[in-house]
Amino acid sequence: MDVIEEGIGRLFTDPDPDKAREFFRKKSRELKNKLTTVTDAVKTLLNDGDYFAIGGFGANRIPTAICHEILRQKKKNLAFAGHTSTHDFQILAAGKVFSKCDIAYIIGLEARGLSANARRYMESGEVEVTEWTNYAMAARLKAAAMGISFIPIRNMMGTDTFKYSASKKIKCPYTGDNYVLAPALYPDFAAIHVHEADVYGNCRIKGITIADLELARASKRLVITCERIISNDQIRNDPSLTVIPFYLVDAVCEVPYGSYPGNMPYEYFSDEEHLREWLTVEKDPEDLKKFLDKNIYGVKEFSEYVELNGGLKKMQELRDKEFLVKNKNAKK
Amino acid sequence: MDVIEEGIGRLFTDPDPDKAREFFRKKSRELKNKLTTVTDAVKTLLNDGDYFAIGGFGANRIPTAICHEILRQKKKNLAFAGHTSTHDFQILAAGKVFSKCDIAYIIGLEARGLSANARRYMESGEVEVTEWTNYAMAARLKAAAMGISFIPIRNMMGTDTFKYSASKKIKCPYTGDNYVLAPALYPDFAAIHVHEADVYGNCRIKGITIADLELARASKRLVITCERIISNDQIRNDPSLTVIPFYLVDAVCEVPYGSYPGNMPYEYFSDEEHLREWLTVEKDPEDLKKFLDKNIYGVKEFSEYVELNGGLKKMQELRDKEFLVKNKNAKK
Amino acid sequence: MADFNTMELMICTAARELEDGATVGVGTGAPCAAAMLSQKTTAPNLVIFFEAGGVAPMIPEMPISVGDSRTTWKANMAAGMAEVMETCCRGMVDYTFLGGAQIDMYGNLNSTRIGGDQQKPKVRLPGSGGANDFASFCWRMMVITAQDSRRFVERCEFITTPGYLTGGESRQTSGLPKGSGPYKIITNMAVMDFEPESKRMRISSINHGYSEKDVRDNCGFELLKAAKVSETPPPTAEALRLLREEIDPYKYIIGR
Amino acid sequence: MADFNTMELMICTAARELEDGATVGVGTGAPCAAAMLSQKTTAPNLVIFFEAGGVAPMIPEMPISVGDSRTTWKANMAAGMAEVMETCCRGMVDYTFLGGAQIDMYGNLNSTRIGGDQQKPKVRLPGSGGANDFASFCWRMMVITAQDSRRFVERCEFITTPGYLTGGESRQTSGLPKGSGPYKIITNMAVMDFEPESKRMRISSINHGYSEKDVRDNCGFELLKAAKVSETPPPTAEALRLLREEIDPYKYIIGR
Repeated sequence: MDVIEEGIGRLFTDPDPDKAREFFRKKSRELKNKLTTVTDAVKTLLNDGDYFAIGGFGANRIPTAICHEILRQKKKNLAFAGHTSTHDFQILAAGKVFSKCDIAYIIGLEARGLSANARRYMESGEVEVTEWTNYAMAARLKAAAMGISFIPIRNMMGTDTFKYSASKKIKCPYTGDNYVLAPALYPDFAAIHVHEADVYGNCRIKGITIADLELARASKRLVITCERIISNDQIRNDPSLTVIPFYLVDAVCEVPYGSYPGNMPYEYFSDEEHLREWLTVEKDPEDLKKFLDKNIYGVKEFSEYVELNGGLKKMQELRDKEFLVKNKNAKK
Repeated sequence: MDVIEEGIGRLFTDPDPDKAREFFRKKSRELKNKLTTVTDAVKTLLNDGDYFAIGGFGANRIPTAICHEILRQKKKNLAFAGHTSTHDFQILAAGKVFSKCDIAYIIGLEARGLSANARRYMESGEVEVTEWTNYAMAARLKAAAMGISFIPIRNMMGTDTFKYSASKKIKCPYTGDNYVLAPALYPDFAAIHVHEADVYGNCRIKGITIADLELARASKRLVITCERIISNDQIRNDPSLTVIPFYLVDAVCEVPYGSYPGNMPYEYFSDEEHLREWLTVEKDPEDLKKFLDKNIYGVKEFSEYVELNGGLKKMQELRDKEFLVKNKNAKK
Repeated sequence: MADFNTMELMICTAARELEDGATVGVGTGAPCAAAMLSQKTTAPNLVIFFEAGGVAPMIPEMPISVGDSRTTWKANMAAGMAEVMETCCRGMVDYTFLGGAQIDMYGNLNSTRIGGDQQKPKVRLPGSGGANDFASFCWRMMVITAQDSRRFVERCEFITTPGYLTGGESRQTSGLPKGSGPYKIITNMAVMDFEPESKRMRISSINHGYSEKDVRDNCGFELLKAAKVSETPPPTAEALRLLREEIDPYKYIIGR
Repeated sequence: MADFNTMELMICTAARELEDGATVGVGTGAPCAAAMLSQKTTAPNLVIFFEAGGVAPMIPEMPISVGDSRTTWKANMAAGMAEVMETCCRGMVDYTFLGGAQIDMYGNLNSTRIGGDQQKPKVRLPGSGGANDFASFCWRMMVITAQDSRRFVERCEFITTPGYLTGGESRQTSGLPKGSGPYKIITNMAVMDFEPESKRMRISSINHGYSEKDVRDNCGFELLKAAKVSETPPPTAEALRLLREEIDPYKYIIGR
């Protein structure tokens, strides 16, 4: 297979499916209770130097508790999938937990503006980067989920995004046209927040799934945080709703409001005030330090963080906002 | 991209995504009422010589009414995707509507035995064939659904299935390992039976989806038959349940019991007596002719076929069977 | 001149480019506002796709994120990123609206970095996100951006997202889907399109109150000019009302 | 000798090969019956995958099709074909059980055609279905088939499904996933496995009531022999009861 052109970026993970198969061969397939705490899940499943990814879309359906815990446990030299990452990236950059990064979208919080601290970190030279696009990263996870080493895609061609990626360009033997090959990405660790899971790890998600179904399948170790635990009977009563099956999952943690301050579709909207506070304190490293000490390093677990920022009263407001209770344009 | 080895089978469709894109560019994306009859859908959307595919899994969630109508309209020289096909294949072979066939699984009805007539047809030399596997066919549809010309797969290697396929073998530029490339399959026409659809074509399916989600996306023209029409409001109230979106769909037909004599999960079980009758009459071409005249050629529309074979009373029995009303081993 | 700001002007101009029954992939901000306005005016059957998975929603208010709940409010489907991008790649999505820190004469965009080098940039920007994807797969790419010679540059420091690459046939021969490419560039001063052979940017219409000289003075490369350059119609009062009252009442976008 | 038929014997023998907590991809018929029996005896946590999409159901009675409702009865997930096959391809599925019209000394299977040629076969068979897929992707492939020299042939007329291909390292060098391949061949007379170097089939244990000569007389190629050949344990009374009363009360499979 002749390579016409290839990116100069580094590939941070091995795309070889036979090596992944050796791992998956030994992974438990048992239907067993995997309920644990966020602290223990991060302690036992994420190692310094691992390649990891975070589910959701930046500030939507993200496993915030896991991100905070990664900071508290001072994990280091991680490689991160900067894919549809916004607030999660902001948290992780604040802890400087990663030193390598695949980039599709980083440092921004979409319409909210840019994270000053994440930007400083990415301009410091401390993080080695390889460029991709959102779909290229989704395709890389998809290749891994399919158990193959690459997937052909039709983007990135002709751009510097390709040049600084670790992809290769070849000609299709059927049509003679050029394709970029997205190499499979098998993260060592991933965390995904879902609406409902049983203790075995069977998961349900409402609303968009982003790249999480691919991510769950591609990852060697997977932690699920969920708004609510449901019974395995409920799962079995409607197996069509299971989007992540139990055998992919290593740990299940019940974390109500677990996407806060992000949006959880059909549950609560994002806390825009608190996210603005993040963006504001980041302008001054000292302010950020105090903020992190208060909100992350100084708390034991995620529920304290929720309490610190308004607790159940705030959560009710965010639920009202999610359901557009006060929006006159929304047809109910 | 060096081809190490390639199959000698013929590729019945063009895998070029740019040609498919030209078609899809002109396809309507409008949210408009697409309700029509099975007769009109087959008349206007399926042309002699087309490549077509049937959703479901042989005798499970199949659009039986469409298969019958294809016979009644005496379509000819079609090319067929013999993928997870059993009772649908049996019907279509009885009408000799296709003269080319991609084969993954044909002529059998799984544990029920083989179709004598379909076997005769496939041994007659009248049908040109290319070999594949179930997953290879699913991968071909997946490639088309992704808008690319091929997907790498790790099966078929070293076998005659590969030799008589139209796939090519190459080396992965990342790992140096061999892969078979499954060429994209863009059917001209497909029919899929679902539980619920709105008049625009937004569809819901309960239970397994087999390769239908890929098929719906890969196909140029798509007819949906459904057990029940539901309102667009219902669709919009839970968009997570939409698995086939409206813009893929050209026609929607409400056909209650539309998978009969096949199984429709959560609705009715297969009619094993009637399927046995099919297998029995096929042993003698004269018996088969009479049977087809009575059940297909002699009826105007699908509901007559259901009436001929027991009508609502039979349907109720099959519903009872589906829900294991009389099975003592099934935990309710 | 009527009473509207630069952002309002650009959004109203962009909204007119979408025809009824078309499909469009949009990002947050001006692109989404333009699509919403188009739906409420000339293109009620416009089908909107969000890269995170929202398909054909009834957007009740400006989304803050392309993945937030507003993008699936009363949607026809809530899917995933691959679903949306692959629908684009199959050729089912007609338009996309993008932005960027830099744009060159072939419509290439930079949203990755300015200054420094790859491993230590002077100014790091977010990167492609879904921009390279949408621009590669959708038939017609449009850009909404302010006319400014620091944005309209001779050469992007980093090509994040493909326009016509180096012009001529280069986009197609690179392997990007045939027939796709930049279509319109919408600024506060003008609307630009692309000369069919060279694929270089050219002035197509100039906004009321601006001259050709204004446009050229605020562009860092030589612009070609269409055979006929018209005046871009100004926003209608109704479009402005919809934009201000229904689409962006909190001025997330039009207050910038 | 206890009172059981050939099919019952093979199913009971096969069921013992699956360990608790393992995953298995099964087809209809004997493979499914074996997996169900295994679940009710030695491997209650056996996870069963059906190629059409059913994952880890509580199978209430013999499915007639690998895609019928029985395959998702109280299942943990109802997915699709790609989901199941890709789970196998990722290395998450330990075993598969298959059948075939012909099998050779390397465990290659024919279920495509016998006689004639490709475009006009004398006897057309169904083709691969998911057999080639499961045999390529799952770690250990097992076959349940009657011992008969018309089935155990020197050379399959058509290799539908890969075993060890031409033996030795040929399976791995072909590109099939490393470390996967045929594991046990279960017949009414014996259990065969494969010699580690040559990858040729060899007698591993002989069923009660049969001799090595019986096995060889009913095999069309030369069988190797393991260093120690044991006697295959006969079905237990409890296994037979479960098979007859709970798994296949209508004798769809065991009545053949």
